[in-house]
Amino acid sequence: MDAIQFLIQQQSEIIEIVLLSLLVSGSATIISALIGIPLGAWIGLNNFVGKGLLLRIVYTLMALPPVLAGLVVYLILSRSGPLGELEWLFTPSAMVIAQCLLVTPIITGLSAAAIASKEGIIYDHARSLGATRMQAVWTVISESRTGIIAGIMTGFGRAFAEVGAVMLVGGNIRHYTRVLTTAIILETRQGNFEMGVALGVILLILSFIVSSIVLLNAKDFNLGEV
Amino acid sequence: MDAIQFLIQQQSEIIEIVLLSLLVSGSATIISALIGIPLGAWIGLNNFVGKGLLLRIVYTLMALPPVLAGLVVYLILSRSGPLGELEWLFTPSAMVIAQCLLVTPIITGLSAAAIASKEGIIYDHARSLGATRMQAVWTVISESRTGIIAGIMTGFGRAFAEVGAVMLVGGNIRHYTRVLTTAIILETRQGNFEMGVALGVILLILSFIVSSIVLLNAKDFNLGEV
Amino acid sequence: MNLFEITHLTKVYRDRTVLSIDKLYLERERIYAVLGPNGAGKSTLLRILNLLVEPDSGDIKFVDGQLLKQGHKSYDMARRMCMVFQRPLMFSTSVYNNVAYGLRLRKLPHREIERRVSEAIDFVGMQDFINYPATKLSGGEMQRVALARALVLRPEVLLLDEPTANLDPHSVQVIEEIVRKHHQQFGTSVIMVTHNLFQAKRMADEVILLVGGEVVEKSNAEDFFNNPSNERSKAFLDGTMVY
Amino acid sequence: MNLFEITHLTKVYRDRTVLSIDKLYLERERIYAVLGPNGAGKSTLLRILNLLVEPDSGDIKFVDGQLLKQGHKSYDMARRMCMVFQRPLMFSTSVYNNVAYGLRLRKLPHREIERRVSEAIDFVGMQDFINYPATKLSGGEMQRVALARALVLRPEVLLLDEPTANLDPHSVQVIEEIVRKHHQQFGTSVIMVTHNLFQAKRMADEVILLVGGEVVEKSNAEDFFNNPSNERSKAFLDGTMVY
Amino acid sequence: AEKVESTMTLATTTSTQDSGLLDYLIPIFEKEYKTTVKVIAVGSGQAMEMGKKGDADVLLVHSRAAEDAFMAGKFGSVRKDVMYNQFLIVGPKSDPAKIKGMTDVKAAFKKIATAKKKFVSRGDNSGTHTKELSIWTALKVTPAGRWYVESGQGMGDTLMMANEMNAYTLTDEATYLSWQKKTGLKEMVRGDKLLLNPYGVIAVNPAKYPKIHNKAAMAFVEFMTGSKGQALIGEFGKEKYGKALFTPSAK
Ligand SMILES: Nc1ncnc2c1ncn2[C@@H]1O[C@H](COP(=O)(O)OP(=O)(O)OP(=O)(O)O)[C@@H](O)[C@H]1O
Ligand SMILES: Nc1ncnc2c1ncn2[C@@H]1O[C@H](COP(=O)(O)OP(=O)(O)OP(=O)(O)O)[C@@H](O)[C@H]1O
Ligand SMILES: [Mg+2]
Ligand SMILES: [Mg+2]
Repeated sequence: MDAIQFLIQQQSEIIEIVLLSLLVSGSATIISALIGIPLGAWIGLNNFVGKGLLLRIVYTLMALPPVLAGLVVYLILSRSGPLGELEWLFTPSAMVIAQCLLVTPIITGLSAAAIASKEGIIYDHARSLGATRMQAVWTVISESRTGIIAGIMTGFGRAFAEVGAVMLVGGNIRHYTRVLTTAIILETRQGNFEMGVALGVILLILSFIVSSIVLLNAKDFNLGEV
Repeated sequence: MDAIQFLIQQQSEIIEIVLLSLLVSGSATIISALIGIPLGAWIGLNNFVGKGLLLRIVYTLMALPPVLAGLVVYLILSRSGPLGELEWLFTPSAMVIAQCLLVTPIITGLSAAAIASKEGIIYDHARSLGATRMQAVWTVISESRTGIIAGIMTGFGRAFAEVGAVMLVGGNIRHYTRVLTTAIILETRQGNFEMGVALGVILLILSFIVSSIVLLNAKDFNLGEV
Repeated sequence: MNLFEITHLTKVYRDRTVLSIDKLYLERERIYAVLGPNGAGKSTLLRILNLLVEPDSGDIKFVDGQLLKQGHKSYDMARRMCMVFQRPLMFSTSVYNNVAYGLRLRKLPHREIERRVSEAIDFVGMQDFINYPATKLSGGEMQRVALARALVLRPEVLLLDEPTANLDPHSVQVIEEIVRKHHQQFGTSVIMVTHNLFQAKRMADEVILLVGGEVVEKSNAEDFFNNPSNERSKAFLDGTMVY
Repeated sequence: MNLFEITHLTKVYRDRTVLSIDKLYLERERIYAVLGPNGAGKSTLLRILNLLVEPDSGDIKFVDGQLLKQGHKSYDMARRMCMVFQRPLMFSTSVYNNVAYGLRLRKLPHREIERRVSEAIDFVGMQDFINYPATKLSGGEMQRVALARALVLRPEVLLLDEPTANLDPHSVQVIEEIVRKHHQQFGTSVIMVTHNLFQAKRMADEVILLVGGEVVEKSNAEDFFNNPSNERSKAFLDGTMVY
Repeated sequence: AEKVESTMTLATTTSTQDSGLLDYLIPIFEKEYKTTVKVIAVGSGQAMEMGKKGDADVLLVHSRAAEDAFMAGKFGSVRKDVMYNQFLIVGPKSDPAKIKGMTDVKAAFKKIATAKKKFVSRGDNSGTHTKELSIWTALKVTPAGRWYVESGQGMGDTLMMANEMNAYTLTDEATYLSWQKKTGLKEMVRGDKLLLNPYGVIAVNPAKYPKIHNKAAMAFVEFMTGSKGQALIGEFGKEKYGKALFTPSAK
């Protein structure tokens, strides 16, 4: 009950945190999808020397620990690092970059698997009806969308739930880089478990809304019919 | 260089940490697969009232923050919690349980998507050749294995890379519940960034080995041919 | 005892009644040809008989028991039949494993499986492809494997959905011969959907003409082809039927 | 100018040479029937002509240019042909969208698309299914949609792989009529694979018999059916060919 | 107040943030100097590493030896004492090693070690951990065995763990007080002068990184060690806990 009262008092700050969370993880997911889906399609559709290695690397990077991703971005964006000039450390941009490192391999790997498991003949049908290479790839992606959407949701879930990377490169600065997960950590560290759980529930509700919107497009689930 | 020297000195402790990491995340992945694949198959193959809601919940739980999962398990296993009697808190068992909470939704959701996007007719073929319901489901799973394997790898990656849950319920106790990710956090907090990165690289190498073994079974990728 | 006793069967897809059979009795140990225009409900009928699709209403008796009664299905009975699909799907493994599939499910001894699978593969002329990945086969080759996969189980009833549509003329003869032999040797009942009137003539004891989901005519093959009792049957045979 | 000039074409799958054509010239504005036993390489030939499969060697001239030369492919030329597959795949959307697919790729005006799609769907008798999900259609219905999807593009060359295998007798006539009309009206060249010898007789100007990946005979349809010049052709026609 | 940069990055240990001290002080500082402070709360070691890399402008930490090394390495331009609080030994109410009320921390440690009663160590090279190790060293005891648990975690988590395990631990008073309700651990030993926990404020050396916001950093050092800041520190916590959590100590 305390937690709920507190949430109401802190409404405006929580809204700020929620919006930043959605912005950071949403941007990271969109950027990663723009990289990962075409890359995954390419891997899924083609056979080439080194494909096995590339896939293994992608799947390996799915297990990239957020802290490590954060650390790498930190060292690059640090004033003493190669891109220190940009002064991006402890900004939302840095958080987006770090999350992209985590999400891109997930979307790439799952898109590749989704496309590889669909009938290989989709591409041929598209080509034979006059599609350019790009258009045919687009058709394949669209026909594999259930798997790809699942990949996007997994990637978003990963970004939205992780804390190691955003904590390190964002710094959990109040009113500026504090997101839901870093706020949860802060509350837990102070022993306010109820608050931690309450914020966690908010996070899950948001994720529920996002997944409801996204799943509308996953046709293979036949959600229309019962 | 320092980091490498240190790693060599600390060899035996690092081996201990590596083995525990593999044991905990490996067990969690296996348990989650045993729950998630049949559940996912069931969702993917059937149309029923509430399927949309169930799917949305599964996809929502993909975004379960590790800290929250950890917190929930903590409160349950705590001496003051309902299962305090077991005295499982701060043991590897507790870590496995917490990671199962994170991994099961991922494997469930991705298995469901993989199975739903395969031709629905696999199940019918199996049945018409005399498969029992279980055998037919198994055939569908086996034919959708590329997507399911991708799901398992994603789940394993999630478990192997996460730190929030194992830190909370395992306690990062040296020689007992310290795993790679909690060790990385420990080093990072001390400012030993190189050590953090070095441990992260070890983690990635292990993940590479695991993905290499697992990917051998993902036939749709046609890794045999070039 | 009849093979099937179908009563009051209906199936609706998206508000269209695609099957509506008031009463249809089929006898045992015969070869039935199911004819009819595209979309008549032929495949749907076979799927319902194999319990792969649930009808909206109707009961079906099968030999000595009730296959389908008020929505309650007996899968044990369905297991006594075997269906070859119109667009057969190959499991993504070798031809051998595809054909062995059903026998493995039945946990037959290894040796027995090997013997019967080889025999069935020889029957359909696919011996050179025994270790070939089945999904890479040509259209006709897939149809042969699909047939072998069913025949190897020696079911009481064979449900064949246009099983020779993609076969070359010689293979059609060979396959027809095999089906006939099975029918004679094991007393297998056969229900085959075909658009090939010559095939129906060659193979069938009885013909069922389905149009728009309804049984328009069911009669002895000879009668059907020589003296169709029904205007629509005549039109179908002349190829002048406009649907 | 010839339609295709194929030279030294070979295709190897898993150490088996499935296609080996030393020289094959096809003329424009004609209907070719490609006959041959299962696995003869018929579908593979069509795929290669449509640049969907890369041969291991061989060049192909197409009308006024080089379709394939030393591995270099001209996709612009391939876009002047259209293929209907043996096992056509429906995109998981409505029948309308399936048929509109190729026109949309070509960015035709909305009106024009609507007009041509409706026309093509009417042609193949699928007007009642215009908004139906295409993946739910019956086997024959899918084949019609696949044909409409190709015809609507009015390609210079139609590559048809057993386009009527799953159609009922009347529909076969209708579809043959449509293809013939297109051929006459737009001068479309047609290469159709078929196992239906009657169809070949009805439709084809020229017949190509492929056996084991090789061209056994290529001749005028009348000659082929009446006086096959070749032992193997004769055997194929008699249905006694053992492969 | 003089004009300073519009933002400033403060790297500090988690205890100052988690105790609420910064939420109380920073707004006052920000208002006075018209600047925005970005507080990054991390481990002491990490905070100092951030200073070394030029990613923080000013540090508020408690790890004296490391702070001196930092200054010796010319990473900082100014270091000043700010305040101190106490370390305490806390433990379960049952007090299995019978140390309650002792004032000699070494003797208490000795008793715990001899009785092999559970003791949770931070094990993370933090200020608290360093302090604990120095006591063991002074005792010439190498703690090891099942009774000695190295948590490798922050103070709050370590307190929770000690509570779950019925173990003793060494903690700073601020964290202990804010977690008291959660843990039920009892104060066992306090008052030894070995148990002082001094905090220092360090302005990062602008010579290394010209982009450092040095004016604001210097202003912060001034503020914290000046009369106003010191008075505020002396007041903090009285309302909530009945006593101040930190004792101002600027010279
Ligand atoms: N799963 C489904 N959902 C919606 N409609 C369906 C489904 N399956 C079949 N239909 C429709 O039901 C009708 C009957 O289909 P069925 O496959 O039984 O026809 P058929 O007689 O086998 O035709 P064909 O000779 O073309 O194979 C068709 O119009 C088809 O579009
Ligand atoms: N992708 C592939 N991988 C391996 N083998 C293949 C592949 N595609 C075709 N083949 C083989 O090449 C041979 C020729 O195949 P093709 O599909 O061209 O035969 P077809 O003449 O069309 O036969 P059908 O009348 O059965 O359709 C067949 O034996 C087939 O198994
Ligand atoms: Mg059918
Ligand atoms: Mg073919």
